[in-house]
Amino acid sequence: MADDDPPFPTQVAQRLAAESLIVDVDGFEGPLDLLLTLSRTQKVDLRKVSVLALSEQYLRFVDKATELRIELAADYLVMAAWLAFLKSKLLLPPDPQADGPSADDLAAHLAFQLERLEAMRDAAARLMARNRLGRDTFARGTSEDVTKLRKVTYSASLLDLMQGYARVRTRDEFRPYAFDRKDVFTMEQALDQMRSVIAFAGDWTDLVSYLPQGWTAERQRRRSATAATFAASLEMAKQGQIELRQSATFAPISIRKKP
Amino acid sequence: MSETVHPKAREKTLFKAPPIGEQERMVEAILFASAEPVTLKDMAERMPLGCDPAEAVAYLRKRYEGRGVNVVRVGEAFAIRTAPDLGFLMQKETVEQRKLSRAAIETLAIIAYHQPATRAEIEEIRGVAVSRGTIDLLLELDWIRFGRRKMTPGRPVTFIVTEAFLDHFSLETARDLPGLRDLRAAGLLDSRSMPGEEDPDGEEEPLLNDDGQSELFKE
Amino acid sequence: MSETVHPKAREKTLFKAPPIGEQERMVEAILFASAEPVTLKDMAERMPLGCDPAEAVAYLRKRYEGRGVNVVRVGEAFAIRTAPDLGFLMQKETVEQRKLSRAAIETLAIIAYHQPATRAEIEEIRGVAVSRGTIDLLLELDWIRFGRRKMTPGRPVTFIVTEAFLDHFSLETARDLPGLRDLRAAGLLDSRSMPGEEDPDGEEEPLLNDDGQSELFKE
Repeated sequence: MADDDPPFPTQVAQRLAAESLIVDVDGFEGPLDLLLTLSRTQKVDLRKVSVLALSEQYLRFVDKATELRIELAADYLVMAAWLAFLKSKLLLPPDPQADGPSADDLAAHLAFQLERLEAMRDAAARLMARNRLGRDTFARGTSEDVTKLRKVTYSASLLDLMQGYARVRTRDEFRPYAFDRKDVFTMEQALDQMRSVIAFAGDWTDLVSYLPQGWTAERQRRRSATAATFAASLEMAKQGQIELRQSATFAPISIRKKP
Repeated sequence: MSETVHPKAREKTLFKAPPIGEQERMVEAILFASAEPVTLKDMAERMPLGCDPAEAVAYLRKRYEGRGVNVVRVGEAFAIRTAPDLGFLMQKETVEQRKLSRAAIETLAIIAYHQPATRAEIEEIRGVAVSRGTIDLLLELDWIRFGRRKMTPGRPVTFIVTEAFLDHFSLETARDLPGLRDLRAAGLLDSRSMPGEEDPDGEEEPLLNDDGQSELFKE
Repeated sequence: MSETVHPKAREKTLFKAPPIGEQERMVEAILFASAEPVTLKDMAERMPLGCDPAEAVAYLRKRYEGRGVNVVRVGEAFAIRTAPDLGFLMQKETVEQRKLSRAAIETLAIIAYHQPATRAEIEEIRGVAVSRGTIDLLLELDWIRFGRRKMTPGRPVTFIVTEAFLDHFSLETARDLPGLRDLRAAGLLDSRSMPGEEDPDGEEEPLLNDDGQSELFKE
């Protein structure tokens, strides 16, 4: 479809972008987007982008923002910290003893991320430029509904009828067994309860303190709540959300949020 | 395919009207996409200057002769419509065999065994309210009908079973409905009756005999 | 005209299927009557027994090549749509295109190209959290829907694009997405995560590549 953009807006856009970088953090869809914009100033193929230079640009940007007392969202700061780390790694000679990914691997991955984001952005633009239904192509204006003639025939046999009758005549005697759950605290409840408070528990806390209110006085309720809370804590530990600790058999169990 | 027009033909419209083949395409698209029949005037307004929609429509009409859809004239306007002989394609008939719901079966059974039965009586026996839909369905199936009003306060309507009911269940009269004792004797009321549900049947032997059986079915 | 079939032909359906020319007319009528794409299965259900809608559609498609309306394929279904070069005639019918946010457009593209895609994968690619509203909007437009849950811890839900998406963007299948092949060849559709870090969905590489993506993008 028609491309409304002027032929080569890049230079102007770049200059505007460079200026707006300083003031307009809101214009970016996150740190990766900002990095992508910064990388454009290097005017190179994204595959050859200098991650080191890019890191410096980003860190400068963050500094400037701080100077101007622009509040940066947390993820921009996280990225800054990571880039600072990457920059130092890139500048130092590789440490053969260090385990974990090398600085080059990390840099290569960042370049890949930028390239991938840009590719998706191009793909999105191409998608939106396609012939679109309701704008370029059109569906039938008067669709005829298919009239659905649904004939339902019901079947019932004499046996159904007699059994039905017998059923209602004998129903009074029958009371289905129902488990009385008044004093049962379920694991699901315990999970909900713990998930809502675990975020505030930074340090080791006795599991007992997680028992819900109103479930600690009566013995039966307390037992049910304890069992459910313990089971829930195991589940959360399995999911990697918390850590469990017990110093000796039958000693109090404490938990904390996984740091 | 010989009439296929070069798609770029319309770009010349500033200078002269597009070839008639192209105009035909335009009319085709307009008629297709419009919710209402379109007048020649409307078409002319939408098409490039110098077009002759009347002629284009005439060609298009010819092209669709004998096809699955036709160009038809509706008053002063034109529209594309399904060919009359293919109307059957616009209907989808499905026959669905459905099992009568448990509520309906029980209601029907109570009416059959207790007729004439009022709604209050049905509800008392079933222990739950009878929904309007259940009664309506049974009426619609023509398995029950209204009987005489009961001579009690409020003169409630009663329900009785119909000929069609007897017919469906191969019964001569409602009296032929087997009594509970017969059912039990035939082993129909033991606990294997309804798989998959809590089954009250057959457990409480003594209850089966008593009052439930109305006078109609005395042995 | 030559293929025009005697309208009573269908009455013989108990004995044999109508001639293919007649079947083509039927498919034509069915597709014209529907604003939504119609599957071959739906057509077969509505046509007389023994018909071969696939063949009939193939003929019909050919017949409408270059015309004002075309037969297009949409996923597993077919629809008639106005020719793209005639969109200018349709100002009246033009649907106001909702202005989508950049986040929504990118999220849509990521789902289309990476499907089935989890929220974590989308976030990994865009580098920011995906807001609930963005996903809701795309769901509401009926351009994406939930796919199968991923067999990774947490069993995250996945998103895939819908037939309405294909229809809207004139795509026959998700394989026809612009540039898909090049992106794949360049490795840009691989799910690669930061070295030494867990994958967005907490799984090791191999698992991400199997199930989902394969069936949609098999070549």
